[in-house]
Amino acid sequence: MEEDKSVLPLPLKVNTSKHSSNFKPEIKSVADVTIRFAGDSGDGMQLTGTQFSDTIASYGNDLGTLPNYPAEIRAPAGTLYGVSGFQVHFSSRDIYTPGDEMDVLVAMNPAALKTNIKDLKKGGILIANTDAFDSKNLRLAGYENNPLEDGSLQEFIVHAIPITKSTVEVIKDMGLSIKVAEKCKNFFALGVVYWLYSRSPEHTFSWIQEKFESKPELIEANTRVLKAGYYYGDITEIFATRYEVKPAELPSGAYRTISGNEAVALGLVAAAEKSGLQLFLGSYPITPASEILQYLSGYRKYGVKTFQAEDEIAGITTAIGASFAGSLGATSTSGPGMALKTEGIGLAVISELPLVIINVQRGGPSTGLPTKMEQADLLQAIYGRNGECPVPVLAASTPVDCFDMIFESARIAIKYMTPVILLSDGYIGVGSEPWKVKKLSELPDITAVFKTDPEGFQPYSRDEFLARPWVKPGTKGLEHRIGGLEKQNITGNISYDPENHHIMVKLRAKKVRNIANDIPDLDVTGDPSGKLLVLGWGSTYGAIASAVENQRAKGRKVSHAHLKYLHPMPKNTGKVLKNFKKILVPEMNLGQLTKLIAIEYLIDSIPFSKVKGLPFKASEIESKIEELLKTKD
Amino acid sequence: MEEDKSVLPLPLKVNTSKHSSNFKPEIKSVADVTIRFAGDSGDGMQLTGTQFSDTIASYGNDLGTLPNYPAEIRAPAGTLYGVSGFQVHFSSRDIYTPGDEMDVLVAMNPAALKTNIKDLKKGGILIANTDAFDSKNLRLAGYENNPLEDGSLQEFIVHAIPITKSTVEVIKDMGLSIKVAEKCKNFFALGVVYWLYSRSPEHTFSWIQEKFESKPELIEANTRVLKAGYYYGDITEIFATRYEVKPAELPSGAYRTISGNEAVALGLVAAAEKSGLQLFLGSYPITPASEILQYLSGYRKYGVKTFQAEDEIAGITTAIGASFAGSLGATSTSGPGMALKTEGIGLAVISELPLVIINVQRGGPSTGLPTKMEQADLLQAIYGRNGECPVPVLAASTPVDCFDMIFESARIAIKYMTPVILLSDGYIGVGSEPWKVKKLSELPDITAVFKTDPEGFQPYSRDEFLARPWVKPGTKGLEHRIGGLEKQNITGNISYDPENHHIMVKLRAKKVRNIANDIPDLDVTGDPSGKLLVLGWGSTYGAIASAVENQRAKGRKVSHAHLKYLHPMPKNTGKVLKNFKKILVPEMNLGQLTKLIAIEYLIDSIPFSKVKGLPFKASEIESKIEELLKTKD
Amino acid sequence: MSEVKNNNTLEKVNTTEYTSKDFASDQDVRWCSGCGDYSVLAQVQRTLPNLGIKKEDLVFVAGIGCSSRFPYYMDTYGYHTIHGRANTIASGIKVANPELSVWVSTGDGDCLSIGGNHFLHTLRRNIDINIILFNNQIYGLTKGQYSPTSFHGQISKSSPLGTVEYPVNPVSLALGAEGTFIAKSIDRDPKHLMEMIKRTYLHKGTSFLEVLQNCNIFNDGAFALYTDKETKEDNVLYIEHNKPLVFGKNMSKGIKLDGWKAVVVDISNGKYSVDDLLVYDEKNKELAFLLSEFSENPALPMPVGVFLDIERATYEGELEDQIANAKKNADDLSVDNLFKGTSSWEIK
Amino acid sequence: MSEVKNNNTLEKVNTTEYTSKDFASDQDVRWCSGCGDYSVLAQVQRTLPNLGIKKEDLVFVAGIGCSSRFPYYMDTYGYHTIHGRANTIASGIKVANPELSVWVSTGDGDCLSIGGNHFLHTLRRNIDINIILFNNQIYGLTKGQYSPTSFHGQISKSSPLGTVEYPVNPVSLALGAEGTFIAKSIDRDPKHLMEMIKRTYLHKGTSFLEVLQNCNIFNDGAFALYTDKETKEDNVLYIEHNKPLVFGKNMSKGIKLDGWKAVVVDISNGKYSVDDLLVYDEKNKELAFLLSEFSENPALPMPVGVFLDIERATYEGELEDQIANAKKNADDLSVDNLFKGTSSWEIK
Ligand SMILES: Cc1ncc(C[n+]2csc(CCOP(=O)(O)OP(=O)(O)O)c2C)c(N)n1
Ligand SMILES: Cc1ncc(C[n+]2csc(CCOP(=O)(O)OP(=O)(O)O)c2C)c(N)n1
Ligand code: SF4
Ligand code: SF4
Ligand SMILES: [Mg+2]
Ligand SMILES: [Mg+2]
Repeated sequence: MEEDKSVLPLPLKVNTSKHSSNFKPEIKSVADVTIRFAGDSGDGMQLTGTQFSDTIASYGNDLGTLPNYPAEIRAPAGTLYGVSGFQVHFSSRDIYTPGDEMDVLVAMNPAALKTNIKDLKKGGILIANTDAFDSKNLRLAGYENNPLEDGSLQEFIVHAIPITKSTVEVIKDMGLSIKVAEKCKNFFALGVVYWLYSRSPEHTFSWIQEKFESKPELIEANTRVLKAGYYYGDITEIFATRYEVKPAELPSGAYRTISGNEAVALGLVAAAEKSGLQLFLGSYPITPASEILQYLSGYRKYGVKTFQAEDEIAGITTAIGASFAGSLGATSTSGPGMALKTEGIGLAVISELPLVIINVQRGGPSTGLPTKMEQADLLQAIYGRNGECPVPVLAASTPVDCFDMIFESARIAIKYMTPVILLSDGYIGVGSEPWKVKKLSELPDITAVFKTDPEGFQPYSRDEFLARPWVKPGTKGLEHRIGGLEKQNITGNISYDPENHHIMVKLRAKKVRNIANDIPDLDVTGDPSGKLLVLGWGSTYGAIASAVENQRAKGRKVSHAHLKYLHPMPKNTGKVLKNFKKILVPEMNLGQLTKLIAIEYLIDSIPFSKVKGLPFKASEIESKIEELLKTKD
Repeated sequence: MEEDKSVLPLPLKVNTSKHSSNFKPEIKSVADVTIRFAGDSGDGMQLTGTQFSDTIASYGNDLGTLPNYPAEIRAPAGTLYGVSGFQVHFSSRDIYTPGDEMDVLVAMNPAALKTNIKDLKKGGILIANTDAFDSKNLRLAGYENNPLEDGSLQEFIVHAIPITKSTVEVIKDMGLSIKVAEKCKNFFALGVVYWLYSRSPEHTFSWIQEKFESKPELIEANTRVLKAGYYYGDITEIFATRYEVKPAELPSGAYRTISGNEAVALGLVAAAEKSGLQLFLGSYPITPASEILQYLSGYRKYGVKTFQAEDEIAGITTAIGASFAGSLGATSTSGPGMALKTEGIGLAVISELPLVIINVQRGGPSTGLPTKMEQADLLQAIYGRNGECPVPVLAASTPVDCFDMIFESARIAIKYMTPVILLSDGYIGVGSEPWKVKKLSELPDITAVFKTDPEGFQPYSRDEFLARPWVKPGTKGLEHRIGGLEKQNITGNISYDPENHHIMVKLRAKKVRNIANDIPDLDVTGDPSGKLLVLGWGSTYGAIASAVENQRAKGRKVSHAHLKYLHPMPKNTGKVLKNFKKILVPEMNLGQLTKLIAIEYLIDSIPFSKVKGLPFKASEIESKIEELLKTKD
Repeated sequence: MSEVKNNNTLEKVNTTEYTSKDFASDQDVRWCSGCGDYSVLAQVQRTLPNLGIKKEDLVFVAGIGCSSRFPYYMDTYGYHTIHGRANTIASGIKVANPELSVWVSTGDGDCLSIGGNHFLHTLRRNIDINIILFNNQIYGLTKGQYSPTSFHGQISKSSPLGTVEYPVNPVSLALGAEGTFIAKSIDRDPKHLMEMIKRTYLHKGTSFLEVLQNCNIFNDGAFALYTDKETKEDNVLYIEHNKPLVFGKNMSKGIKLDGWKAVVVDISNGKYSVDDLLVYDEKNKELAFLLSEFSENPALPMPVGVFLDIERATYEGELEDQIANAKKNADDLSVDNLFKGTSSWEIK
Repeated sequence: MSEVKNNNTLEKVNTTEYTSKDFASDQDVRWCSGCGDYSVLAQVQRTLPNLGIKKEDLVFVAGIGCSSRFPYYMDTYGYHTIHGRANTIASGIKVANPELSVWVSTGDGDCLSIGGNHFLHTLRRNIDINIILFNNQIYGLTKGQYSPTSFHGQISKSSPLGTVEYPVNPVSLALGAEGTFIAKSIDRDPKHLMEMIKRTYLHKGTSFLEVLQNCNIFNDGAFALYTDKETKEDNVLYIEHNKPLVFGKNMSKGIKLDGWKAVVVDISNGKYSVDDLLVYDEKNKELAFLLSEFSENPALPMPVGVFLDIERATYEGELEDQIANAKKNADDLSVDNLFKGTSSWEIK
């Protein structure tokens, strides 16, 4: 514990002498822990969760996170719908999900307890802020009696701590207002948990220093409170056990945590760097995609241009304009915004310009559940436009995968002169995991060729990939006109010729279909054939991977394949699928991938739908696997 | 011929004495004739064709028409892309199409000849306006030599007539400018054709009287020219044969010709009348759907409200507002406009309000081929929205069917409190056919129930059809709020509850699926089982029906089924399909219905695509049928 | 005309029948505590009982945004629609049923960014709806990106180095878009706000009321100059019809025209008097434009009040007239004859 | 500033190098004969050789409509996009590459109906593009429905009994939307039109030029009052910076301010002289608004010319500056470090 002092330049009121008391809780090593911080929207739970996961990550654990918050900015204090949660799963093994059931729940008030206790394991630890369990809050949460006192929580290990009081106490000499003082209470809770899991608060101390740079009193207050929480375990001796989660065995290198949205932003920068193009993002804010715009708007020094448009239509069409001008045009949005971009995508298709479209899916239909995750925009991405309007569709499966798949989307867009849709969702967009940081030099080059030679130039001539030439306006002698009316093959002139239209419709379709020759095969985890394949796409990856790993560990014959390319699909997909008797498709929609499988391969697969704004639990998929392996057919 | 005089109050310069000359061409009875009028965009070909078909229809022939014109308002005279055509097929039998090959081509200039001659039957009649075959026009059309003189048209019966000169000649004493005089030349051509097919120009005389009511000099000029054309056959004796097409055997009653767009307008009025609702159309002009807005804007006296919106988004959302207020809201558009309505449709779905959306499909993608037909918006209609967003989709198969299907769309929308999409297309929207006029009293009632009793009212309670109650604002005690966020089952309050979302997603899907219980079975023309079924939807009806009829007449075992309900499909669809070994699906897209068949029934059907902006010819489908019946498998 | 009740077909109720509580729905209000939206809600609920509209004839329509949650909190008919489309949906409702009293609550993003086009077309059509714009110069619900009314250079989540765009001035825009009633108020001035809400209602035709609204989470203090005790009197100019433009502590300052330029003069030191000041005329569009452009000049105070209130026929009124006339002038109203058209024929 | 070439980075070419023919593409022009669009095309092609822009640096962007076919006829870069979005696509092009000279040709439907929102946001952002609005007060391409500039009561395909909506005034709207350059001309006055095209180009920032354009097929004669020999002199007012507002046959009339009201006075009979007249000032926004509102008053002539030409930083200019400064002030431009972020850790 001594090292703590070195990072603490501030005087502390906490009596650190207790530090060397006789109390020595048992330290137990565990492989895998899931903790959820839950409280009011105003309680800073998202921040607390982020700090905890960053710290955990820096210890070399693998981890997965799941933020979960209401659509209101600040719902009224104490209400059930105002509860905000942040779940962190960390492990000494490779993990894929933010955890099914919790080992620890931190409940900052009764509403948080009420809405979250059902996910706490039997025998799990509940840390509750007793100060918040007053009659008003109990009533708002719909408790008749105080659950901390009425014996209803017997199956859990309950640590009732006066978190608010302790917080105020430790800084009462500082003269801060009660309101400001109480706002620090999440750091107390965080301190307790750091202690419990044998993690130093150092990372958070530095964060506090940086964050409140201009407000020294807040640095001091938050630091004191964090430290007080940290020592609470020592001082009060209420915890009989401390835990330790050994680092995971990860390949060596630099690591950081990253959310899917940040990964998309970085992946776009990477693609621009590797292709030598200027990046232009046209976008309109929308939850849960806004962060992509926000991250990129902070990258001016890398030459990134962001254009916060007046709406999603302007978002995509400014990006199309930028692509026409020779930039890498991109646009980011979510469900309702995707709907508005429909017409613009059609223009990009017929103009055959590169464009990257990111849809961070959320709950629908309509405004739906803005802050919740869903995978229900898959068929829209593939078929949701007027006319025969083919667009390659890719999907990211984890936060880290967002980096690779957006890079891949840009590669395809540029090489094939086509818009590409990347599907992410609120789960992986906002959730984060450790990333073994990529270096630019490790990434493949993307070749963007601009035509400069007027000799024989035709705007709609095609290369071996059926891509038409890209010309930067400003290039002498290559002046030409394109547009949204059907165009004559090769010349690009307007054409109403019936035969030409048929040719062009087929050409555009073929160009996209051919991309199947340029993408990796579909991999199978587990045996390449057998009774049951679990087929997924997108953010169900973690839950499926965990479930299949667990089931295989139990000796069950089940395999996993995950589609990252939805349109076109990898060439071996049909073959892979036909090697299994049954195909289970867990999706956060009503079975959209099963429909694509029917269309492409006439294969009957078994939809497993969960449309609840929450990700699958591995255990849910495991039960389904067990059920299917049991039934005869 | 004597009766002509009675309708002609105007002095005529045409020497009518020739009238009783000795020349008596043979009158030949034929069952079936196809004529195409083709000329410059400015030559009035659409008008000529409409006049001819109206006249033909009033004689009791069945008929089909196909207008075909460029996207420019008036392309420059003489150019190939400026050619405008209007094809009329009429018969003494029931017919389904505007005809495959032509018996007669009227070519007003070389460009019209060049672009249309390929569809003229061997031995067919070509009437050409020699005056337009000057060197400039020949060059514009890409003719090295004058085809009327170089012997290249030997396989046809060529009637080269100085139409322009004859026109100008007959009215030269009227003092009209040459430009105005020449503009009458289409009536000369029309007169010739009337004579050739033994049809009195009377109908057109009345039309001229009405149209030019305020311009007597134009009444006189056009009437004279029409008459001159009519007598040309008598006078010049260039036609050895006149033809007669006996009336078709149609059920008795009042008939008129009607285009699909007008039928949609009338069907909406009918639905409003039968449901007792006010009709509100929110729409933005777009080819080929604008006429629906235009017709309805002329129906003020029937209480119809039309709102020409600033864009398609305002078009649909004003209509949603009107539905919320208790009107029958409707919106009409085509491809690119449909793209823009995507988000609004989602709102209507989650708000569960009745709404009728008409998509008169045109060639895509993007702006595509605005004046050409296509069926490529089917998958968009069903899947093209964010989230799980189910909408019933219906399709009209003929101009007349537009009336019935829009009525049916309104019925479903009101009964199930849901938006409904009706797919029409440029072919049936603009094309026309005779309609046995419906009377309001013949139509079924549509029951629109407004909730008025506050007792136990819940905005999202459901009746036996899973429809929620419709409440007219202004009703005391039923004040309530709805919106685009997910809502709690029954109460309609905002809900982020995971279980509730899953329930609502499934409820909305089930409500639409259940409509299958409320629609007619899929009919089969021909044997109910066998080797080959031709399955169609929408405007391919005519071509498929003709083809199957012809093939069956030749003894081939082939049947036809036509889907008018695409989502959900009739309950017996799977059974019908499974009774056939092969299913051929002709579509004006790349096989969208075949995809739906795969999804719904895992049945492999054979796509037969034509994406040329032109309808199938019956003969094309016949060849395909023959090919399939020949192959062993 | 604007002093007359805007919809004669609305049955009047005894105004004592309702209290502000009658307009509060059973839903918890879910705004951040301290949010300016609360004040607008309270003033609307306080004003409505005095307007004589029956609860069931009221419809509140909104798009998406914090401010767009408004309809849920009103115990009237309400529709929380999609982002940017409140004005079109309200237009559809009003045109379908002109007897309803239709209100729109909208944000600077909802109304002026994604919904800007509908805003301008609603204004020129003069559909008799009442639009209340909650202008907090930020996107609240999506957590703090800049909006079209954010000042040039404003730092926000999506402009970490400051915006590079010039804001729209809602009053100027409404003037340019043929608005017939344009007013402005502040969340922190409940009395003025109530008065403006009333005037908004009384005008027949589209009424547009901009309310400066503090978002204390993402843009706190944006309007401090106009709401802080120390500064507000010198920085807010209350405009009233036919009254000279005076303002400042002790009403010691006024606005005078100097050729085309408006200047602030001191009327306390004898050099100028109230008689030298510009007298406001809410029927004068050019004058309204002059005042709306005060925001371009930091030396001038910010005007609030009714900028413009002029008469023009409403869209829905003319449409109803057109229908009534068409019916009256028609010699045939049979739908069967409509179906038959003008050139049918009989087959026996 | 506006007299200076607007893009210093554009390499000047010898203006004698080009003739108007150099700007004509090989495509047949597909407008109806007699259409006013021909004149605009001709004047643009005639003006360009004098502006010193290299052909390859020119981009013409359009939405959908008759007028939106314009780019096909220019032998420059061109993009015929989708209905209503010309201004956003042009914005994207210009922001991506400020070195290009970007032009938009658009119709009253394209720009003001479906595209109204983009129009207003482009203006306030002041992106340096040149917008030419072909205002024929009708939807040409879709064959004759009314447009947002159609006069109240106009009979058209979609308003057989006359429209019930009040038109938008493009100049007023542009003023309300913070436009920095606003001008108006007529298809039938080639000289004036050429001058306006030149001014449109010279202004740095969004330039908006409204051209009254006759659609002889669907709205023939809409502007006859301003183009017919007998009437035009008494009905068109040519406005020029720093010049008194005179017009009429023999320049015998003028515009005088009567308080807030503009009135027509006769300067030929000795009662008034040129010295009594209002002198135009194209830097004065309020004055511009006063003139744009002349259209509300049939007693006043229709002004054409440059209504407003003021300076304001452009969006793309500020963005470039922001990028340059960010680069300059950065102590680390390594993308690898960006990837690493601020809290990475090493695993050995
Ligand atoms: C089509 C669409 N685009 C974007 C969003 C995301 N969104 C919701 S509210 C909002 C802006 C909110 O700002 P404002 O209208 O000013 O309201 P405030 O929250 O500030 O009251 C945005 C961008 C959405 N819901 N739908
Ligand atoms: C999304 C969409 N909606 C509607 C149309 C149909 N449309 C094409 S041009 C046009 C209006 C043309 O009017 P305007 O812009 O005034 O141009 P003009 O033809 O008069 O020059 C319309 C409604 C379209 N192409 N796309
Ligand atoms: S985020 Fe701002 S505008 Fe939204 S509720 Fe909170 S304080 Fe109000
Ligand atoms: S329709 Fe009108 S605007 Fe269009 S090309 Fe013809 S004359 Fe010109
Ligand atoms: Mg706001
Ligand atoms: Mg126009």
